[in-house]
Amino acid sequence: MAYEICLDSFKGPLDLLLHLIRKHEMDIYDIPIAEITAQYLATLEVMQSLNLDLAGEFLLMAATLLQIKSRMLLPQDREENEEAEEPDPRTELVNRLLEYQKYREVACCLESLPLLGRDVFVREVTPAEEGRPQDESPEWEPVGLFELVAAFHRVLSGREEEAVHEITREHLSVTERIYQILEALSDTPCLAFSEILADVVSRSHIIVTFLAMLELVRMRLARLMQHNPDHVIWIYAVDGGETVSVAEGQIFGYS
Amino acid sequence: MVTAELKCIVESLLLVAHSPVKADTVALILGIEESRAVLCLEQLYDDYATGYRGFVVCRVAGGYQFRTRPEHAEWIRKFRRSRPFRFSRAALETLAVVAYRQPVTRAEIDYLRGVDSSGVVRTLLDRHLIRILGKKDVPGKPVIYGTSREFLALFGLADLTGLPTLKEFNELPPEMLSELEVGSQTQIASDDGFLA
Amino acid sequence: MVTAELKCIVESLLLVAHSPVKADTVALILGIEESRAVLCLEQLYDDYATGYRGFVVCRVAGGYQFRTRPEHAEWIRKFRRSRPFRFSRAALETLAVVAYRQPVTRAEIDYLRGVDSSGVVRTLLDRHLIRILGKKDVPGKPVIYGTSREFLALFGLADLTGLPTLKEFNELPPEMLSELEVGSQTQIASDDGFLA
Repeated sequence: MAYEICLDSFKGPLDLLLHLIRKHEMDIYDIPIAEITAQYLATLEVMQSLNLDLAGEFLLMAATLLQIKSRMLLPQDREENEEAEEPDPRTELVNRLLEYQKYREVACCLESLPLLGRDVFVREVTPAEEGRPQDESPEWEPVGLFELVAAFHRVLSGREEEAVHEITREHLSVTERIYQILEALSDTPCLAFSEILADVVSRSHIIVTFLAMLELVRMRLARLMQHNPDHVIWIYAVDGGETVSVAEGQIFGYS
Repeated sequence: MVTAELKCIVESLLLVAHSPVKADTVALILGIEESRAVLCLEQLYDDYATGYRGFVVCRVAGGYQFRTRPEHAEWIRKFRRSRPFRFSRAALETLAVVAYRQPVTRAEIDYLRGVDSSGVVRTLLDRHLIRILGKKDVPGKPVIYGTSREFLALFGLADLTGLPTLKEFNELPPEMLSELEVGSQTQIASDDGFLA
Repeated sequence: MVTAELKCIVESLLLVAHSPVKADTVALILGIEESRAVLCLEQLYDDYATGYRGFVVCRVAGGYQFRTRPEHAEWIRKFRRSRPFRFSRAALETLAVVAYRQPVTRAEIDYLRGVDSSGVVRTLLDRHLIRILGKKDVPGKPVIYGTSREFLALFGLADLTGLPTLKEFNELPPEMLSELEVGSQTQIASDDGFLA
């Protein structure tokens, strides 16, 4: 099957479906759902084979199509059918397509209007010409809520940047952390991973702790045990661990 | 004040204005009735429309503004050394949905377009083409969007009633959007904020 | 090109020009003889001088420019003064801090903004956008501020719950420039014609 169409030009699954309906001259009010699903999935496959980044919406639509298809295959319960007519499973999709088509067409109409700055131009008043408004000017120029929340966001993000300079970051080395863990293990045979991390708040602290544990295991000063996947990770002291001293230089690669 | 002189002054205001000139502003400045200001502006509109001139008076965003003719666009772009810009389809579609469906939530835009629109919405907000109108009084209090004055100015529309007519294929049944609570289109015309 | 059309284009250039339009520029843009450009500009000069119009073509600084008539100066000054007050960045930021952090003291505003805000707070108070809510029950009894009814009216809010939250703001990803094709994007943002 030849795909002469530009695949990445589809603005979404609705756009693609409309294209397929038009291309295969289907009746939008009576979409052959098996056929459109096959066409749609085939297009997705081509898009995937071309390594086009498929947005989640395309896959969601594929699932929707398959669901509609399976619902249409289900035999209708005769008794229930007499009570209330089962709605056509395609109805919502068809309505969405019709609605989307409306906006897609009117978007083209909008673009064909004489646009300011593209087709028509106005006189631009320079700030000097404009002069300063007098203080007694009764009105404020309209300003939007988006501008207000953006201004607040700007103020707050400005503070965060400064905060970095104000807080003196605790510098914790992997070596120090190893000693801390060993000390904690001197009173008890084992500790839960979560216990070791209990008082740790910063990201860098967590990383240092993690590296310290890996070092301990590498140096055979501790063992990590887990009884089941997803269960608590325990760190056990290796017997005689307290007699081992760790020199700064022994720990390579970390500071 | 004689009308010729009045018209002359209003014409000078149109030249120096940095945005569309509203009839009520003219009335206030010149100390005349608003109806008289409208008459002046409309006469100028007619004068420029009938004479073969380099620019015309446009009714735009609730006011009146001198604008050049579309057929001269290329010369002016050359003079200003500006390149024509193009809207992406995503931006135009989103603008269309917001314009015709306002007040509208992000969820409704996403549903109607079938794709996530957060990036486009942000861009349109940054460009002041759409604005946050407030929040919808439904659970979750989602933010609602509408078009701005800049939207009208960009597309050269006097107000939202000037939008191109939506071709009616088939109206989306209300129950389908009930969970999204889409506002009816009639609200567009009645929203004072958009009209002059 | 016929002369009427030429004159028409030159007239449009006079409207959009930032500075006096020189004959040699016109000749270059339109690809015509400079003498023909001069003829066009001089004809426009005559047209505007003889008709009773709101503005005239002036020969200034080696070029031609639209200028209003001296006798209308007073009206134009009045018109310009009536221009709505535009929010400065400082004013908008301060207003945002008060809106989102109310009740808030001056010290808290200063802390958040990182600069002294006394002048801006004064202006916002004078313009009734913020108001004094009372005094905080801490040593020194500092005045606490909040937003006013006028604030709600300006932003079209029924009440403060309508303010978009920072979370909602952050949910909108930073602008994706690809949405509007790059071209004269700066024009969209800077074009005065969009400000209403």
